[in-house]
Formats: sequence, C-alpha cells, structure tokens
Amino acid sequence: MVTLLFFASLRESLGSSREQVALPGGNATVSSLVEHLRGRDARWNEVFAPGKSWRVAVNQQMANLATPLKPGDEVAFFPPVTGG
Amino acid sequence: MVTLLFFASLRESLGSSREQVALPGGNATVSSLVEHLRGRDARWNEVFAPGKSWRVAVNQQMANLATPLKPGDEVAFFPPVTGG
Amino acid sequence: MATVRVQAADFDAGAELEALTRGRADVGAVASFVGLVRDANDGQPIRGMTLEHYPGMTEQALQEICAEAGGRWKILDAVVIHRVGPLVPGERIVLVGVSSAHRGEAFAACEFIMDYLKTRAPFWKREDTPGGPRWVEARSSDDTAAGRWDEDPAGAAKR
Amino acid sequence: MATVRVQAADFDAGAELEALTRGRADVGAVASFVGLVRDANDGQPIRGMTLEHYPGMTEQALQEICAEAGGRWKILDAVVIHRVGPLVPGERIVLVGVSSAHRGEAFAACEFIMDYLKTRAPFWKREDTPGGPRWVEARSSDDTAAGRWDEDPAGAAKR
Repeated sequence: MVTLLFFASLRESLGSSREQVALPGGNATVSSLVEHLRGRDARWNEVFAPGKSWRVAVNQQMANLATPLKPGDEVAFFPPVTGG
Repeated sequence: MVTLLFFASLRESLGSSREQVALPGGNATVSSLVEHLRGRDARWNEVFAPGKSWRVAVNQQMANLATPLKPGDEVAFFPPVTGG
Repeated sequence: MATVRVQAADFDAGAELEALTRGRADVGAVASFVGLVRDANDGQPIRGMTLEHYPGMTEQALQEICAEAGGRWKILDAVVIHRVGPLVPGERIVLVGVSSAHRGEAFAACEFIMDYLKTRAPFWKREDTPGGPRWVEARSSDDTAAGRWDEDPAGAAKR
Repeated sequence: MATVRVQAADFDAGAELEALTRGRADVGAVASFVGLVRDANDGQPIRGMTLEHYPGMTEQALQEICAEAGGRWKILDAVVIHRVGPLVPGERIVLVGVSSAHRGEAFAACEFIMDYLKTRAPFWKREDTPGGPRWVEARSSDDTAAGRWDEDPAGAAKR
C-alpha cells in the first residue's frame, strides 16, 4: 500500500485529499501508478491525461514519472505551485 | 564671493570646513578656482594636485573642472563617498 | 541553519529581521522581501485568497532552498516565513530575509530564495473573485525567473 | 515621492516598511535592505565609526536617486533612511525599502538605490581601529556595482 495525497485543484477535481491504494504489480513507478489511477473513471483519466500539468512528490521530494515506488511511500499529486 | 565647503579627509587635510573666497578673475570655473587654491601653500597644492582623488559639487549638484562659477555659489570639495 | 515557518498568523517583519542580527556584529547587510495580497490580479478584483500547502514537504522544501542559497553565496543566516489559510488584500503573505557580510550576497540570495520558493515550495493560492473562487495558475515568468539562476550559477552576470 | 531622512537616531525598520503599505492594497512586493556596522573591515577590528555627511545635498541626492529608480522601474513608493554621527558595531546604518506591484521591480529598484547611494550620496565613514581613526576609502567594487546599471538601463539582462 502507498498513501496518495492530492492538493489544490487536483484535490477538488478528484474529490479526494488522501487515500491508501495498493501498488500496481511489477516494478511500480509513478508512471505505472498514474496509469492505474487513469483506469478508474473518466474524471481520473482526464486529470492525468498526457499534456495535463501536474507535479508529483514521493516522500515529500519532487519526483517524476520514472521514480520507483515501494510499499509505505507517500505519493502526492498537485498542480504547479503558486505561493510567495 | 563664493562659499567653499570641505568634507571628511579633505576637511582634515586642509584644516578648514567652510570659508568665503573671492572668485578668481575672468570666467571663473571650478578649474580656475582650484588653481587659485593650489597657490596658497604646499598643503593646498598637494591636496588638489593632479591625480588626487577628490570630488566637487556646485550648489549641491555634482560638478567637474569645467563647471562655471558665479558669485554666491556654494562649492564643496570632498573625497569619493563611502556611505551605505 | 535557516529559520523556516509556515503559519496562519501574521508575522512582525521588523522583529524577524532583527533576529537575524541580534547579538552579532559580523552582519553588514540584511536584504529582505515581503510579499502581500493585492486587491487585483490579472485585471480581476480580488476580495481575498486562501493559501493551501503540503505540510511537512513545504518546510523541507524551504529549508532546502535556503541551503541551496547558502551553497551559492556566503550568507550568515536566513529566515523564511510563509502564511497559509485565508488572507485579505493588504495582508502579508511571505517574508524572506538574508544576512551576510556584504550587500551583493544578501540581495542575490534573497531574490534567489524568492524565485525558487515561487516554483518549488508546495503552496497554492485560490483567489476569491466576483466570479467566484479560482485557483491561481502558475506563471511562466516565474519559471523564467527561477531558471536564470541555473544559467548563471554563481550569479556572475548579475553581480 | 520617496521618504528620505538623514538622522543621528536609530530607526525602526519594521515600522518604516509597514508605512510603505499602510492603507493601500495595490502593493504586492516590498524589497528592503538594511546596512549595519561590522566589527571588522579589511582585516582590521573596528571599534566604531563616525558618519559625516553634506547636509542639504545628501537629502537632495537621495531624492534624485529614488526618482531615477522610479523612472526605470514601476515602483509605488520608496524610503531611504541613513544615519550620521558615531555608531558602534551591530548598529544599523541605512535602510532602503521599495514597494511595487511585483517582486522583480522591487528587488531591482532597491538594489539600484543602494548601489547609487554608495557612489553618489555624500556620506563619509571614519572608522575607529586599534591603530587610530582612518577614513574609509571608496571601493572600486562599488563603482562597478553602480556601473552595471548604466550598461543595462532597463535591467533587462538582470531580470
């Protein structure tokens, strides 16, 4: 299992701020997790469609599609940041 | 007459902070005033010798050797500034 | 090294900047930046905004940004305070303060921290406009501002 | 437009920066700089210093420098406070604060005002060292810092 976090517009679009999911089988990466999430329904498919602007952090460090995942990881998805 | 002001190391070197002097004859400029002052004695000659680093302001605006002078002007001499 | 805080409450910029120099006499320069909520953005009146963040990662990202600044310039101390939650126009959002012996380093490091904060620290603004709330979109100008530090790691062209 | 003061007394940097934004909500950015007396300079311990100035011309020069900054960048307000007389290590010497809608302008204008102040405002420092008092010599690095704004009038290479 990994913990998923969603922030800002992604949280609102997906109607979820936090959930636990099982990792997809094989050598899980952010990419395989995102493909798994896109399969849930049209909304999830749309939010993570190619070309959509989102960012991902694994265990609170900026990550990318190739970042490997292991059980217990905290995986956060969010839009480009706008603080300051 | 013009008012001369001297600041910082120039004030100390010359032993003067403020004095009134008559303008040298002709079309007075900062240059002709400085030549006049250099004639006073060895100390004045040295302080204003060519190559010495000093600045001049006329009526509180930065000026240069060619700046014309007229009676009533305030002419200030000082080293390069070091505030801030 | 740096002081980093994420909080709902306002801060006292003067007191925070004084803390950078208290009890030491090796500081010659303190550069600082305060960001505030404006009453208009992109031509829309703004009634207020709400700042969301990613607790834990935010503080860590801000510490890393300050450490990166410390690796690039000789700085003595730094403070970053960023507010979250609802804010109205005129309120302070963020303070960045940097102390160093000389002004060039303090200015460069302070602007660097702000530029990196704008693109790397997980904060998101939702503005309240007459047409309803809207999430602020990231600006490409912020990426450009942050990117210039990469082209010019030592800040050489800038100094 | 700018607030310019030359005074023997210390100043409250926080209060001065707040004055730049009080009662208005169009300010998105306040960049500021505080210069302080260090306890060493050029390898010499410094016990204190005395700042001399040219009353009248100083205030005028500072106003002109702020006006020049206002001609180069869209700034909303500026404050410059510079102390004179005897100061000891750790004491504040100068405050420059600039407000604007966006951070780039505020940072650039604040650093520009400091660079120009360092080369154009009639202040002189005399340091008290163990070997006696000495007038601080102007640094060529300050001319270089001020000069870069001439090569790059719009601050284009810098932004």
